[in-house]
Amino acid sequence: MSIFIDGNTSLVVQGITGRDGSFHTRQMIEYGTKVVAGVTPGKGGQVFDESVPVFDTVAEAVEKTGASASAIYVPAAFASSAIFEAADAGVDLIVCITEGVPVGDMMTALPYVREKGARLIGPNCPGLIAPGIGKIGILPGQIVTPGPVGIVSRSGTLTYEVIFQLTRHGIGQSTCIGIGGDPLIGTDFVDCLRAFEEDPSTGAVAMIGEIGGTDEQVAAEFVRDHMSKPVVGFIAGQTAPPGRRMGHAGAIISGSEGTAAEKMSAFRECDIAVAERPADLVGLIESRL
Amino acid sequence: MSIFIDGNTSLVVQGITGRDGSFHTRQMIEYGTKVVAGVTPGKGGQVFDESVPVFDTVAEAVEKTGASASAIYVPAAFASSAIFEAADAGVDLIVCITEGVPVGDMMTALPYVREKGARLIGPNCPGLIAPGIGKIGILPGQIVTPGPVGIVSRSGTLTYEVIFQLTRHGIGQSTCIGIGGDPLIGTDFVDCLRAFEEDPSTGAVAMIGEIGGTDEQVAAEFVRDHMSKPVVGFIAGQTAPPGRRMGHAGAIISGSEGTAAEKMSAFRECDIAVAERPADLVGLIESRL
Amino acid sequence: MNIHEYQAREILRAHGVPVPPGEVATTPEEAERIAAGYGGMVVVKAQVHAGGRGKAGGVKLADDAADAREKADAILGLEIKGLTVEKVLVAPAEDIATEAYLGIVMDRGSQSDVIMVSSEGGIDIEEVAATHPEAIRKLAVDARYGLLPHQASALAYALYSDAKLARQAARIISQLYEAYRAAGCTLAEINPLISTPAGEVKAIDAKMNIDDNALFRLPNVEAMRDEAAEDPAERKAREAGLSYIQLDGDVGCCVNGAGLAMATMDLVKYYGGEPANFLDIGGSSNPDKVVTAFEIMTSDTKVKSILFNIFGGITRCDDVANGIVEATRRIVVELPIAIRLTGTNEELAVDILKENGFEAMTDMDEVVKRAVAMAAGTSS
Amino acid sequence: MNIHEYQAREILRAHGVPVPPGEVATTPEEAERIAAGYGGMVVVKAQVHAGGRGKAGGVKLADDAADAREKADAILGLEIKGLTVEKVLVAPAEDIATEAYLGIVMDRGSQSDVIMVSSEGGIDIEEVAATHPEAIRKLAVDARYGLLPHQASALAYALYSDAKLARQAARIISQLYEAYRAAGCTLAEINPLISTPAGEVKAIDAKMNIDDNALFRLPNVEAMRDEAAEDPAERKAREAGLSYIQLDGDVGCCVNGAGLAMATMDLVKYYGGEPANFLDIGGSSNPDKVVTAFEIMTSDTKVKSILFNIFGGITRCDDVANGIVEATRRIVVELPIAIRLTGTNEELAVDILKENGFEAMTDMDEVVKRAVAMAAGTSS
Repeated sequence: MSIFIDGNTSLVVQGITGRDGSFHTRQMIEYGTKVVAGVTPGKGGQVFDESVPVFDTVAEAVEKTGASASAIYVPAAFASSAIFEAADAGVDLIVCITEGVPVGDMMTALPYVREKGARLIGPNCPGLIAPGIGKIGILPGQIVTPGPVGIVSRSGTLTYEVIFQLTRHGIGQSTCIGIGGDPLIGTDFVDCLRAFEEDPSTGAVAMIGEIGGTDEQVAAEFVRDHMSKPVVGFIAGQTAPPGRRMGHAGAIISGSEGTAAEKMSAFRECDIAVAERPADLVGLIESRL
Repeated sequence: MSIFIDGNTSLVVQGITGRDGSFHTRQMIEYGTKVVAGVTPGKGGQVFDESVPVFDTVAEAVEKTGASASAIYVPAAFASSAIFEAADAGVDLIVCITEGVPVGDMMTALPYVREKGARLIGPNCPGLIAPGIGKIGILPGQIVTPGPVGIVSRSGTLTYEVIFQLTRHGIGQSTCIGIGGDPLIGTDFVDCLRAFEEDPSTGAVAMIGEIGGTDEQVAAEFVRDHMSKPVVGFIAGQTAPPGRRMGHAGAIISGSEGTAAEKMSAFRECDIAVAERPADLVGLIESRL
Repeated sequence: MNIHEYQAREILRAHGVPVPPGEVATTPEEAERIAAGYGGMVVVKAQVHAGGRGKAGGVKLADDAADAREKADAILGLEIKGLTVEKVLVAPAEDIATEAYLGIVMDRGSQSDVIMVSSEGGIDIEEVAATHPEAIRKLAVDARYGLLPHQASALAYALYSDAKLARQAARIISQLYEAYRAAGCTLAEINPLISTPAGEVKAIDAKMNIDDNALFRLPNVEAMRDEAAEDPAERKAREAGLSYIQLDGDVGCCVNGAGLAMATMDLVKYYGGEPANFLDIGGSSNPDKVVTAFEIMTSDTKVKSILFNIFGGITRCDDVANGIVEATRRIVVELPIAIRLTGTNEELAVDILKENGFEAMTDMDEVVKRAVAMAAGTSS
Repeated sequence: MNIHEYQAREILRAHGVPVPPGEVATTPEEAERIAAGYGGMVVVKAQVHAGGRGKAGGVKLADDAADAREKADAILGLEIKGLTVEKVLVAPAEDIATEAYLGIVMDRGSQSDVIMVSSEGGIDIEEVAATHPEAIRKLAVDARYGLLPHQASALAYALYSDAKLARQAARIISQLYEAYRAAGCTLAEINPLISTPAGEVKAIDAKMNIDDNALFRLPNVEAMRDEAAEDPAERKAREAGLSYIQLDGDVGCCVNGAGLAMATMDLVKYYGGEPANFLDIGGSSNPDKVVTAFEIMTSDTKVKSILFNIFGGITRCDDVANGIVEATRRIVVELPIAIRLTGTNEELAVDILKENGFEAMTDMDEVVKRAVAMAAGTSS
């Protein structure tokens, strides 16, 4: 089992003929994801890799193929429009990989997605992978293995690092989700934690946060109040200076708000074991399974 | 009994210190309506007629007085803003008397009111009166009398004419509502018919339509499909030329759509007795009570 | 309010829509000069607030400047649906590969602005809607979000499968929507939207209707009002804050309230008469307005009797009666007048009118019958 | 991106906000000339991307032009929070009756832009928020509708009970929101917003932070970037598409991915070292980027060792290894380098590196310990 995707998820790829879109479409297909359609305006009628039909619009793709999810690999200037389009076309799940989306664009895209009843993951995220089932996004398939640990993270390669170390130690994952490093995102820690709590295949959760905002603090309270499963955590950015954007648009300490210390102490107060080093997560998880 | 208002309705008047607002506030109070507050930005702290406190904002008025409904008498340029403000302040019922509101303003005001869960009557309407109970708007109190007839109309003085004739013939009214003559309005015929159908004090309904749009045709189908109470109707504008706006912004035959003939035949097809003259409504109603 | 094609083209151009050049001429000589400037073939188009210009001979192709002069001469002064052509638009003839329809209309049913496109351009969209509605692709815009880029794109691909054309069309659709909103439109059409053999998409014809209620905040659009194209009596009424529409009958109707005014006209017809006009004087009893109402009705030479139908709700009938008396002291009205005042203080009002020699009634049907008889000459 | 006060004032002025005059000087002489032009008292304000200018002596009142020259001389060249003042704003001193705070900030929690007003102006809003939050009135704007007039009005009446002042403030609040949206801001502040004894409301100070991600479509705002105020190494990184922030330590860190880069810095600290920087080279193995990364890190004279931490997910480790080898052929790096590559094709990568004489590891903790030891000189 898994959260947000399963074996029936059928995917339309927005920007399928682009450099990133085409590369990752092949990776997703290779991993077993059902990629049923692609969209590139003006290339409707083409067939990608002799197997995936391409359409001018997502609406047409959904109508013709019944796609239930969308992955977005388009340039930042067009990303919010792609999100609007996917939501409008009626897919249930939208995964926006694109980095660099203006935050002002997301201000209207987020309520639109909500009104249409869709779930957005991202933007500026690696997407999600359910080991052995399928993946949407760019998480590398070769580092995961099926198992009981749910992983939710604001990061990309740091998540890979954690997954990789778990896999090396023989601890598999139920679903790994990167929720994205931007200040405004569609799916937050709490959304993922709630889903993991309800997912019978998940036995424990690793939550990987970073500086900026208060999402981790809110999530900690959720864990305390609503979760029966063990949760362990790590926060990146203990040495980050205030007021500087650390790569991710959302990774910034504003005034005194959003420090790693604050988040780590919120974790501890809510009985979330905190790893000092990414490598420590392995032991913390292992002892709680 | 009555629809939309009752003895507990407490009213805030937006534009209470204006020419129309002050006049009609006095009329409403005289008729027994509980006017608990007024709003004129910049005049907060004053007391209208030594009895009604004036506030700078509707939010403050509602907070301090618990007003449940609002009547709007402000110039057209500020009317949509007044509607937004009333909805934002949490009143249940908003009655916008103002004429001449740009239709583009209503395009966003209508969904806002819906999202806030309020009911808007108007704009460009005379409001409503529940004989013996209270009134919001400008309908003259002296022409109505309590009784079993619900009246719903797109017009102002034509409605008064019909009410006056009914009253003269000893036929009273449960509630009289003018829904407004604009193309985009908050409460339509169907909304009122549904409420009259559910209102135990209403025994029959007179529906007064006019040229333009298809609201009467939709209402006719509603009467056929969902109403047990008798409904009689009149349509103004049988002699109106196509393509001309007949006073009301909404009273215009576009192409071949919205003629009086079309509406009258829709009424007849749905078993709504149609009066040829306003005076005929009296007999039609009388025979159905 | 309607504006002319050349004005709508200006608005579109200001919003970035590719509109070919074109200038307005009021004389054949001017048309010749403009055509000479462009060289080659031109189109000469009547600028008049009426549909069906083409069928009425108001749109003509001219081979050269001299021909343009002749064509303009033929079109200027033409009567189209009762309106005289005072201006023509002279524009270079375009190479046309395809013609499409693009329009936006305020839709009452969906309470939204609806964009319509059809690859059958240059035709009457109402006809297409009636005969083969599947040829029209519609989109209701959610005003909270405005027209979203993917929506414009989907409409564009419904018109053109070629990406180069579709991208241009998507931009034009967004620009038209911006223009529509900015100019307070209730209708904006580009018909036809053409593509050229060179692969360019352009707006050839343009039509806009403006929401009268929005004009107070759009002085630039208000300035486009063509007063010469307006009926003088209707202009006078508008300027006085009255709502007046001239018809063909002989019973002048002066009523307070639009619904009651229409019902009064209908009742004139019901009793065998013909209403001369729609006239709503609103809730005011101001003698100035009553004077203007008299002036407007009496300036229509077809009018044989004047009918006042006033329902005194908030308005006091005695105030209106005094207004009428005062007005008739200021101007001489030769026509027979029948007046009905009902509602607040009606007895007082009837007394005032009778003292001043007017017919004064309290019943709507009675006063209409009386006015119809007066117009027919079957009554003193 | 931060812009200077004088630039934020320009943007506000373009959106109609009443901003008193003011000009920028880079020399005391220029400041004197500007002050002489205004006559009377002026304020001389450091233009620098740092808060707390006032406390640092960066804002001074001058009695006349000569005094302005002296004050500018004192401020120009001042170091405020590590930044040298290169420009001052010279503006006429205003008569102040009241001072208020007006700000808009992108709020992550409510996923909306939040407008804040406080009648306690001219102060640090974070301090007010911490000590007496009831003095701040907040409004979350629903971006679908934008800032509604009644909302601006309610905020304005929270600042001023006088209708004349409140009406001006409501307009300014709406204009600030428009400016905020149009300039892609994540923060915009007017602090203080003053009222004068004559009853005028004006923006005296202005601050704006711009969303870097929005700059691609805002060339006019991008043009306001003050490259002289930027750290040269950070500018070089930005221009190369790298994300780099200089710190005080001695272990240069080069990592792919922002989260992993922060975790690497943290691990350097954990093992007793001090990170010299944050540097995210992203997913690319392009030797050009690796060359630039080396150049940037080695230009920091505090750096004593260089640490590469690369997780090969989609990126192939052998590609990155080749990139490093290629880069070190192009430039000479004198410092000790520790490299860790894990993930896709890591064995291949380790072989490539070792063949070329590099320390090559596969474990994150090990490589960090090694780099810390190298910097401390406790390792060869």
